[in-house]
Amino acid sequence: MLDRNKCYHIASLFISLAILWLLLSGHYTLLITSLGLLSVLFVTLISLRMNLLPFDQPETFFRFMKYIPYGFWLVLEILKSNIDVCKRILNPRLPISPRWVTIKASQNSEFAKIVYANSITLTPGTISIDVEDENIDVHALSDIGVEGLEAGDMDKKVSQAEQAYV
Amino acid sequence: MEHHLVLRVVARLLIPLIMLFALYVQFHGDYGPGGGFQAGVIFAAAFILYGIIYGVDSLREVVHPGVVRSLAAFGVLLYAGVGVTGMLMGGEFLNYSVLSTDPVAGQHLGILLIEAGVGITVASTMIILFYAFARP
Amino acid sequence: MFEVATYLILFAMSLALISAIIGKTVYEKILAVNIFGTVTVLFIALFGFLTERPEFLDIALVYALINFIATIAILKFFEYGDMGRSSHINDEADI
Amino acid sequence: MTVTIINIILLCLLVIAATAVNQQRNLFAATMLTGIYSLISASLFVCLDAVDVAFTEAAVGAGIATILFLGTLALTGFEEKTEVKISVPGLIIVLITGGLLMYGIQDIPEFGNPDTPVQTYLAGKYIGESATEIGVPNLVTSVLASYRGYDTFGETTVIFTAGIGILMLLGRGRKNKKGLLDEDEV
Amino acid sequence: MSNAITIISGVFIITGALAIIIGLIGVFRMPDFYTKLHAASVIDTMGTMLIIVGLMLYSGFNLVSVKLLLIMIFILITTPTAAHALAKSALHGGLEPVLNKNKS
Repeated sequence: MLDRNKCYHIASLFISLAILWLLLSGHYTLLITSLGLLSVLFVTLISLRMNLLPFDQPETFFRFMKYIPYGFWLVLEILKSNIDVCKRILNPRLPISPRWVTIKASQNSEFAKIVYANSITLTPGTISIDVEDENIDVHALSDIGVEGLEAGDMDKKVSQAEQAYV
Repeated sequence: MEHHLVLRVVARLLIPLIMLFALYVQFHGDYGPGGGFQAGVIFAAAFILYGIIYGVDSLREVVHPGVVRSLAAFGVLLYAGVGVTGMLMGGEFLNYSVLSTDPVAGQHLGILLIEAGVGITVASTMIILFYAFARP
Repeated sequence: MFEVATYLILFAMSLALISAIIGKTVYEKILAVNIFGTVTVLFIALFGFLTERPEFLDIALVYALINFIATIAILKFFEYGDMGRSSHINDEADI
Repeated sequence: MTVTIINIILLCLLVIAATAVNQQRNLFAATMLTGIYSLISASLFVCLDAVDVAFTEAAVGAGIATILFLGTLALTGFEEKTEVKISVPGLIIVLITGGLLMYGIQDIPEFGNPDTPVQTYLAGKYIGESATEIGVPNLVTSVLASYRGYDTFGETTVIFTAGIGILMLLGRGRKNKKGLLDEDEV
Repeated sequence: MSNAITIISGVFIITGALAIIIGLIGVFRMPDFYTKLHAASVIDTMGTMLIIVGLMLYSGFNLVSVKLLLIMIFILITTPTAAHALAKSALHGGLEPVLNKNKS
């Protein structure tokens, strides 16, 4: 009834929630910790009932972990484009040239595609507007943002993170 | 919202977190800000997010409206029940000191139970309101 | 230092309020509310440190999680005219 | 000092937001400005050290209240229909009431004054004995749940009653598009 | 040592607050809704990250800074999602973007 993949998903959710509880709580008495265990169990059950776990995805334990190195790279990228956008805002001539492009997303899983789309939005200067099968419509503030996206660095990094094996 | 792929995936991530956070608020009302009322509202917010993104019909499949109504009544009953238990054990209505041999432990137990009652009632009432307002 | 930052953030809050009031389309107003939410989260976090009571952070956490729901509700409502529409009724292609 | 200035600025923002809500003809925009109003008032409660109230405002004002307003708009309409006219007797009554309230403010004790009846009558007992009697670190919880348990019981019942009222008004007997009764006819 | 950390965190926090104000100036200056979204994302990323990292440096390594980190992660997850949904909904609602108005 429960195959290996489902067990992985459920256990992954349970452990992540338990870690979150321990980080939030700060009171490690017997009563509070056991109530926490009950809460985590309850939330896991409701999540199962709501069908929130992506069972169709052949994913593994802690799929977030794979994206942590990518996260650090993304932060640098965000800072760079932030400085660019801030300069444009503060320039009295307001040198913007809004553009509309469609770019390819080479990721396989839904989750990785969402990570890519949200990274695009998170980087100031580009906003993903529509995510369809393999294309992401992007509104860009300037040509620099478009060039950065079309070079495909971010796409490659997300794909690498997706394929990484932890 | 069904064709919002991004929203669906992010909601899938956030809903368990919001529910867990609500329960954290529920049980840590003794130590910091929070308590049954706030926890109930946050817990209901998770369900409402689910209802908004996946549709009310899907939410009905998760929690039947009848169950929610019974739970709303159950919360008040739990609160009153704690009070009446205190009466049966020789104290006044809602005096928790008699619930246990040690008055302080009794108070703690009583507060925990009535906060749970408040939380259940508030969460269920908010979900009832959502069912009533969101037309199928 | 916290004082200066708090005053700057209060100034930002007033700017966000003005942009919410003068915003022409509904979307601009929603954007302003979103900005206001983020700024409020930061204000509460900063204020906790200003008065040296960081337990205020729970409130900031609630806002960081809950503010999103209101935005989504407004958008759904604006697109469909109600909040409860589900995939059984309209046959949108599910991606 | 800093906190006082912050309080004053937040109160000014609150007044501006409230006036803007009042001026909006589009009820959608008014709903959004109400969201901002609740965000400001939560910040204000944080500044006044009323952390539990701020928490409630954060949870209710930001999420649920907006959704309930929207639900109401779905049942009524997006535009305010009645024309706003200034009625002279109403204005006079408002001015008199406001003047009386301002007169009454003179008798209110200073903010944070420890000698007021509220502070000297029961608060001292609660603050002094809560730690030994109840053993809960958060004083608000011990007052709310134990010393004033009756009040909270009443509040819970009020919320329950409100839910029942909404159900009786809106929840029953609505038919969906296919003409079938909803599942919640149980 | 701790003094240096206080100064560094102060620089972070004040830069973050300035970034928020720059973002809001951008919101006022940008010509249409979609370009305003770009300015708003400066607030959500740079402002949030700098202020929270500054506060984390100030508070040191304890549960408080874990909570700050959680706040940052939640903001960084929810705000781009909200911005994306907002842009998509505006596009479907028929709000046309202004393209290539003044070439740089």
